Amino acid sequence: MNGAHDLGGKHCLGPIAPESEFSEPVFHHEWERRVFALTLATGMLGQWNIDESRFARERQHPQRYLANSYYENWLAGLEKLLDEKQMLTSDSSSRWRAASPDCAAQLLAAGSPTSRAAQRAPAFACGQRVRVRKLSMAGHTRAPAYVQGTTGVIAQFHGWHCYPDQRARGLDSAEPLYSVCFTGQSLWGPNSEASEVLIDLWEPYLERAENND
Amino acid sequence: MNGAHDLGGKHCLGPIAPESEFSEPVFHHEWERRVFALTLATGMLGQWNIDESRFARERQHPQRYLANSYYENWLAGLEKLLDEKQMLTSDSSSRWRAASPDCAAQLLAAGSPTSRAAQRAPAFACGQRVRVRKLSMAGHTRAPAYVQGTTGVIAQFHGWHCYPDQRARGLDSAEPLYSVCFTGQSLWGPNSEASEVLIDLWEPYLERAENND
Amino acid sequence: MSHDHEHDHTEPPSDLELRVKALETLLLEKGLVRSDTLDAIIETYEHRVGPRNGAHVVALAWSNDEFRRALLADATAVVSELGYVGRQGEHLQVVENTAEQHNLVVCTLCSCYPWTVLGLPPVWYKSAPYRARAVSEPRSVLAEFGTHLPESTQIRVWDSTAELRYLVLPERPRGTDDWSVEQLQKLVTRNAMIGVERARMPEDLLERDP
Amino acid sequence: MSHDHEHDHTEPPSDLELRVKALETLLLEKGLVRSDTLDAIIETYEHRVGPRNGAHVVALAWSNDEFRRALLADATAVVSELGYVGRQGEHLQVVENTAEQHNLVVCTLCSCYPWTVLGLPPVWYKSAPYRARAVSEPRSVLAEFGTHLPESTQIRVWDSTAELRYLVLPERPRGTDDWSVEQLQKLVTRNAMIGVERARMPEDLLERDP
Repeated sequence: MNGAHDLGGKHCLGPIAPESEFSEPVFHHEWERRVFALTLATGMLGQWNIDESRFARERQHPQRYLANSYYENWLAGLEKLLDEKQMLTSDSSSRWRAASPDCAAQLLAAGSPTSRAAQRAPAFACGQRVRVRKLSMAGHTRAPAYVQGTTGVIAQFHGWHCYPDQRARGLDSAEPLYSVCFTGQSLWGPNSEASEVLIDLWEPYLERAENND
Repeated sequence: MNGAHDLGGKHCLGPIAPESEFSEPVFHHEWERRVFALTLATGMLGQWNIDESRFARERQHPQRYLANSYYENWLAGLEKLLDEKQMLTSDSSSRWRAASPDCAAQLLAAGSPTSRAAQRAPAFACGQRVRVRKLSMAGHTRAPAYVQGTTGVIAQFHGWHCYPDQRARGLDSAEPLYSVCFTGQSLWGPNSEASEVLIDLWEPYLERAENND
Repeated sequence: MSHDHEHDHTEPPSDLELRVKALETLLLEKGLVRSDTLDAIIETYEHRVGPRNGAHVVALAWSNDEFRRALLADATAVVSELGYVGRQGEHLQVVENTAEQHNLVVCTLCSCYPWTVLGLPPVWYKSAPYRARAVSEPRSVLAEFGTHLPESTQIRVWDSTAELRYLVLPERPRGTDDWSVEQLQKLVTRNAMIGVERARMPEDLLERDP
Repeated sequence: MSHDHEHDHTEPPSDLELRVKALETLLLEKGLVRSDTLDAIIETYEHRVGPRNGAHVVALAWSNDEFRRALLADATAVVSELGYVGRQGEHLQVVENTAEQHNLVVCTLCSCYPWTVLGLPPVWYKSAPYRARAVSEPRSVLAEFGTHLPESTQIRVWDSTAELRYLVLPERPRGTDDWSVEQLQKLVTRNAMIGVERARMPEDLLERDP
């Protein structure tokens, strides 16, 4: 989707103003701790995957998304998922069982690897030129707008990984994943400060490009 | 520039909720009348062109731009121009003379045509396929993000017109202008509600595309 | 100076009102603008220039096929002969609706609009949702205006990114064959000339006209 | 449950605090989460998982060329052998800074970050300005962190759009040839492993370390 979350290359957002690494706390407010823990703990119920989480956070009015702090966007996403999955209605909540601390520790340590078995040979080889398709549809995608329509070179092949565009809809699906290298000039013009930008992109985002592109 | 003003195809902005044509006033608040008139009247001093005006309105934090009503963005742009052109400092204001009502009426009736003499033959002919270049630079441009990187067909040639990317920097410059026709599918995928989108684009935005693109 | 009364008289002016007032005062003091000129500008766009101009153009095109063809070929010349000239109408193009093809106008980057024939744009035309959605989901946008086109009608969207301004020539309503230009004008709404609605039907006049 | 004291005790809780509290209460009542589990999750990420893990990996790579080569070839395997495993570190890649090439990591679409080796990301990493500018103007971004690279140094930006997580292996500071892994770790800041700063110099330790 074309949302406010797709920030790469956007202008007029102001300075970064970092806090010092040596004094910045992990959480700045008690409510941030709670939102963080509630998000992870409810996620352990297995009713949504990380792409559904991201999509729930993205699907906000751009003004809202930009005004929210990071954990406010997490909160908005969590509330939306709980609502859409009808997990707070009285008759449905008995279906799920909260994770114990031990179980949670195991789940956190295990993580959720997204690599999957190969289903066929990848379409692109390292060194090949590819163009990122324009993908202006309403669903979740992980192809940032700033590379759509631009040509780059396949730098690495990472095997098959869960495909976010489908997984955000709750579907199980995997596609070949590549790191694609773009010259800064192709993205930002001749005075680009970046020499190269490398982005992980799934095969359906890409199409073969001519060598002179 | 990649700003919040570049709204084509953006999601999650909500319903349109139009007021009835038969009851909507031209202005909703007295301050809107004043901002409108002040913008036009100061513009008559000849210190900026329309592209500089647009660029001044665009160059705001995206959150601010989206939160502002239309005339609030005009106000922000006007304040910025007056400041940047140093027109409110006491020693400089005697340089300019306010337009009289008669003079203003003449200026409004004359408008500011942007057509210019041809400098050479246009690079593209009607029916030719062109791709919109990716133009992610910080300056003003009138190539919307949603067509950048997409291929369309030259539908009309409008002769030479003032070129906004240069004119927003106060430079006098003209380029060939075309209406380019994009299929809805090339912009929004197979289920596009738009059959075709036609956009006016200047020659430097375009590059020749292959027929199979 | 006229004045709106959207809020209670006892309510203090908002920060925004104060900010505008301060700017106006400063510009007047510096001699950069004149009060009578400001009033004249407001008068022009609040009361003189408006969609009546465009409705006149459309009614003429419906009534006279030669005019219609000339209008479609060079709207700038034809419309200026009618005296509808000026700012934000320097370069005009008229696009014609048919049963097969419906046209819709938007400006995604700001809110360009043909002032000379339609006056100043309504709030919704300038709103982020319209600017975002007119190009990507025009059928849904039209539905929000109560306009439901057959699936077979193609939708062509014009995004006014340059200084060309677009005016939609709506389809002439049925049952108006013997109508005069003056009568036809009443059927031509502003929204129909932007392309979010069809022209009014003769029966609409009875219902809606004051 | 620990508690921050950013505001005066007499100040009422904000709408946001009330909203979070209400949600937590509801989720506890429904049995969808457990209070002890919430506390354990917070404890893990506030006190156990953090950039010390990454600093250990970097110091090992500086000290042992074989480890370094293995790390660059398959960071996921090598780092998991050290026990730094889990969520947001399932697929790890280490990218090496040299005099010729500097690496910088960002996630423009959300704020993906290698939790297993760096803990939770700082506010600035999650901020709109960093996410917007790291890819398009990395040199200016680095300057805001006080990092000024020679013009001849190429900047390579990694945008973490998938589930691969990137850790920058900074250049080993001069004058540390005989340093132990424990000593070297002190030079490895979180910011250096994101790529917005260089590793600390030996002389920085004297100035800044408490």
